[in-house]
Amino acid sequence: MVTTSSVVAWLQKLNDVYTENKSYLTELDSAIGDADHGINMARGFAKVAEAIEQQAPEDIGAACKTVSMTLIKTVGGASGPLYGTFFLKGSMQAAGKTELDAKGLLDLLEAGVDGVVARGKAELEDKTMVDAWLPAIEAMKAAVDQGIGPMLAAGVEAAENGMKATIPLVARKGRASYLGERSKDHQDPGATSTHLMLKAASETLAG
Amino acid sequence: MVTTSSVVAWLQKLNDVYTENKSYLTELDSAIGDADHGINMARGFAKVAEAIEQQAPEDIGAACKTVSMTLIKTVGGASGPLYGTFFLKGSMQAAGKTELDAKGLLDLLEAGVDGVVARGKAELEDKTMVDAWLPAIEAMKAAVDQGIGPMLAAGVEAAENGMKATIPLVARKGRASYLGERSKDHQDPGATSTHLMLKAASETLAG
Amino acid sequence: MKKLINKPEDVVRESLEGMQAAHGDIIKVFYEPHYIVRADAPVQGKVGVVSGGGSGHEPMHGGFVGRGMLDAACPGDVFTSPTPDQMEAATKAVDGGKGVLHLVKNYTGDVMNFEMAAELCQAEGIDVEAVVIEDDVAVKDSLYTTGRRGVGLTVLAEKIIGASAERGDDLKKVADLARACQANGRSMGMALTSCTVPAAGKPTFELGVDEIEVGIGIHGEPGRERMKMKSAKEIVGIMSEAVISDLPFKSGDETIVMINGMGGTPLIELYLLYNEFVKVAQGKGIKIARRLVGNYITSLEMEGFSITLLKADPDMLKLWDAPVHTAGLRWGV
Amino acid sequence: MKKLINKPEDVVRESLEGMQAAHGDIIKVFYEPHYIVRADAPVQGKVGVVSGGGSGHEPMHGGFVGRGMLDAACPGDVFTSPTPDQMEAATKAVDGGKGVLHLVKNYTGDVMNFEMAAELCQAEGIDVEAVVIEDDVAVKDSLYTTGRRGVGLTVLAEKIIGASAERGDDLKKVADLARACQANGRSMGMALTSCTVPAAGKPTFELGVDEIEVGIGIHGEPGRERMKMKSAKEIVGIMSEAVISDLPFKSGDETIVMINGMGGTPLIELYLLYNEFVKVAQGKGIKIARRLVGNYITSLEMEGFSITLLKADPDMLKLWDAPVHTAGLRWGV
Ligand SMILES: Nc1ncnc2c1ncn2[C@@H]1O[C@H](COP(=O)(O)OP(=O)(O)O)[C@@H](O)[C@H]1O
Ligand SMILES: Nc1ncnc2c1ncn2[C@@H]1O[C@H](COP(=O)(O)OP(=O)(O)O)[C@@H](O)[C@H]1O
Ligand SMILES: [Mg+2]
Ligand SMILES: [Mg+2]
Ligand SMILES: [Mg+2]
Ligand SMILES: [Mg+2]
Repeated sequence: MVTTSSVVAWLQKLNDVYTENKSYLTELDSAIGDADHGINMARGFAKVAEAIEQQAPEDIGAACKTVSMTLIKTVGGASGPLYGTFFLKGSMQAAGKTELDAKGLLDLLEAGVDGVVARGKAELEDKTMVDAWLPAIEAMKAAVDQGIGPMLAAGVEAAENGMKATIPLVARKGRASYLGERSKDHQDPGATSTHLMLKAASETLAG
Repeated sequence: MVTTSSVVAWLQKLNDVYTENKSYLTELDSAIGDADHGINMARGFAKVAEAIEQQAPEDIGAACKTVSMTLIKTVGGASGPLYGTFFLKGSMQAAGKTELDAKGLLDLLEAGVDGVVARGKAELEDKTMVDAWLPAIEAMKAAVDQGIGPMLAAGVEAAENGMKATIPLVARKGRASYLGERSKDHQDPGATSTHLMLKAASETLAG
Repeated sequence: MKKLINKPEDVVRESLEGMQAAHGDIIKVFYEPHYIVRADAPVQGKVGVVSGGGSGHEPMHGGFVGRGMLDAACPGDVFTSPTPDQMEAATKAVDGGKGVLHLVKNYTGDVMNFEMAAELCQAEGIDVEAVVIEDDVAVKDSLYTTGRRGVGLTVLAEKIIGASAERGDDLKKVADLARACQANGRSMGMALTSCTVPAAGKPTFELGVDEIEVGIGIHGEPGRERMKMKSAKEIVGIMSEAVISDLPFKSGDETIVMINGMGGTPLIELYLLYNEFVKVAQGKGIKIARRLVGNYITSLEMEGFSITLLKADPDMLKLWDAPVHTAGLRWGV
Repeated sequence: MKKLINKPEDVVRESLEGMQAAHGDIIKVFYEPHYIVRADAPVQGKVGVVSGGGSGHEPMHGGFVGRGMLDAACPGDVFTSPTPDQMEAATKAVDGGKGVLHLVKNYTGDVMNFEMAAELCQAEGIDVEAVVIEDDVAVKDSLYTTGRRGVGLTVLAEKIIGASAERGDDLKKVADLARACQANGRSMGMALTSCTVPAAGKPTFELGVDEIEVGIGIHGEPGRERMKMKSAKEIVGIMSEAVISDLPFKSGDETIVMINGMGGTPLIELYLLYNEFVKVAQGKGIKIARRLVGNYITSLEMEGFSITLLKADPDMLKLWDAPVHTAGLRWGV
């Protein structure tokens, strides 16, 4: 079962993960963007960790709401509203809940991804984080009956494949799209931060 | 005897000399000035050569007058009015003359140097071109009876010594003076261009 | 990295404090969330005009806040879009009861953050309309992509719609004018050198000693083509051809031109470039009715420049000439 | 060397052509010899104000020609003094029968060339007076030397005496005001990077990646001291101490301040530096009555800045506020 405290652990882990990967994500973004994705994510989740430290969330919905508001206010750029919307929709899905089973977690994630797609209007193969999110949701749907651990593991694997599949693509959304053909042969930074987000989830929510 | 045509040869030679030494003089000026003395001198004497090519001067005074006006209009900086004044005063001294003996040449040069001192108000050891000019005039005075060739040779030697003697000096006039102690251990560019001017004279006027 | 700053994370705030200290007669700066409003905001009965974007492009946008131009600007971190809470606060601060226009440069982040802010403001009953500027011809325009980057045209549009709001035009009219600017304006930029985002600490890209990047954005994003260094005449030729042929601008068109420095370009070169552009325009019969030559939308210390061309009708020219009193543009007052 | 130019030897002329094309309503440019006069020159019955110096410091001086400031400017080659024929022609072109003031920055070349020009003009019956600005505290002042370099104070003096001439003051009064500016103004500059004179083709000096040059002039002349990179706060501290203690400026003094970019410094940093200076001034009780923050007297693309402080009496402040209409400074019109 995913509990409020395992969600908190996930969010704290994300702070570590994005701090560690700050340069890596920024480097990816410097190839086809504006060299700030790692800085943005690290700044955002440092603030998330602070917020959650200051005021322990009452339930999973409240936790996600705090993440959403914090990211929206502190990240800026494209990833701020996108991840902000992700957690906002997730928080609505999990409002008042202190426990989630595999299906409940999947619903939260799916609501979040629907929000990302509605906000960013990206389609598969536009070379964005959506290329990691959509296959992950598909894979998790297929594995939901196996329980939280296997479901998340399937999601992580699909996200990683989706992330890698962005490499040869020509970007059609976000800053990278301004480069046209020159955006080829680079891995999308947002798909990479999405993969890291799911990986951290499977390490903290599966137990 | 110095003739109008040997003066013309001197001026043409100066064009070559300052073109060849453009980088050298500019480098000296970059250490304690604004990195343009070679550029200034080369630009000025290129124009002098042009002017003299276009209209052959009638006499030595006229030649010097043309040089003066050309330098004043095209060199700018400190060296423009200084060398401009040098040739202006020289032209007044040699007005209407088509031949000069050693004494006549010395009078021309001395009038010019007086002009430089009046214009720039520099004294000996201020680390300026005056440190090459004044000893040269002294040496030429002492050698004037030996004729043009030996007189100029003595002037060149004294100018060279004066130029080298500027190296340890702290500048008190011109741009270099802004550096205070940091102007030490550098040879003054203007003293160097003065030495070159006399050297070219001894190569063209002595014959 | 050598920069005249204290800590990278304090650059935006400390610079805003300096702006406030320097221009207290024109603007008022608020912090956390950061936004800048004109000193007399809100002006009752006037449409509010709000823009914003990453910092590092100064004087845009904060330097264009004041009478006759912007009512508010929202500065993000360096080269990072500001956030919806900034825009929401700014919008509320300048709402004079006639609605507020958001002028947005077309970057996914800017667009989405302004969208979220507009939703929040509309939920509180403020009439908000957004117009997106996308004028960079270096970016291929197509139905399937995000569209073009918003660059230099933003400056001209801010002046024109700012004057429109100032004379009392309603929200629809102000927004229509913004769309007319978008429809009739095009830009392109180039760089001789990169720039360094303070938080990143090293140049965004590297250029060889004889290389230039043509079609660059205002964030050190790679451009359309890297080429060997060329003369000013050749570079202006390439860029103006791209700009002029895109709309296309035609013989007899009356235009407003901006030759904009990227931050590190000496003014002596900008005038020289303008001189080259005048020759190109004359050759094509394009009339330059008004012009700006200087640093207006910059990329930190980047050396390079951009050309913006706006086909302007008589009303736009009248609005251009209207008084403006901001830190970055001032006339008639 | 990467520069947005054609041939090095054509930079000044082509840039002047661009200025003429951009600001034909304000100025008129003449060539060979080069000089710039305000469009309505000569203004009869008004003292003419003429300045000049090497090019590469734009907007100074050409950008300050116009109503309420300079009547004429004489641009030399890059970083090289202009020549007497330029100043003579400019002086004649702006002589309105009340005499002409030459405002000269204290460089041997500038001083001697202006001296020669003044002699020529006086010989033709024009009343010419020259005032020399020497405000750079980085240079030790002593009876035996040339004195200090003329730097940032020149901009403030041009505004103040330009307004004085515009309101009808006679030559003596205008010259007295120029001397009062000189007596009450001080400056100091620093650089993060060098600059490259087009004709030289390589940087005038080299600075390490963590070195700065404090006390630099406006031509890339070496400064007072090379030091390790420091924070904005520390750098402003060192420079303002040098400037303030020199006059000295005292608690209660009313001042005009200029935080001036050397050409390649982003505006975001200049505002941050101004913010630091405000704190220093507050700490010492020095009042900042007026200020300029931006690029006014530059060294091509050099990164760095200078601080200028002028103790201003009520008349100077009134003259400062008077309308000015030039390419580089404009208000009240
Ligand atoms: N329209 C969009 N839909 C989904 N994801 C997007 C969209 N636009 C950009 N992204 C994602 O955002 C990432 C960039 O985020 P970030 O660098 O933080 O913002 P910015 O591009 O504003 O600097 C991209 O790598 C991409 O994955
Ligand atoms: N007051 C002066 N009297 C005599 N010579 C001077 C004086 N000031 C400068 N000079 C000479 O001028 C030289 C510099 O000339 P140049 O570089 O062409 O002019 P600028 O210093 O204006 O750039 C110095 O090296 C020095 O010899
Ligand atoms: Mg980015
Ligand atoms: Mg020199
Ligand atoms: Mg960004
Ligand atoms: Mg010089």
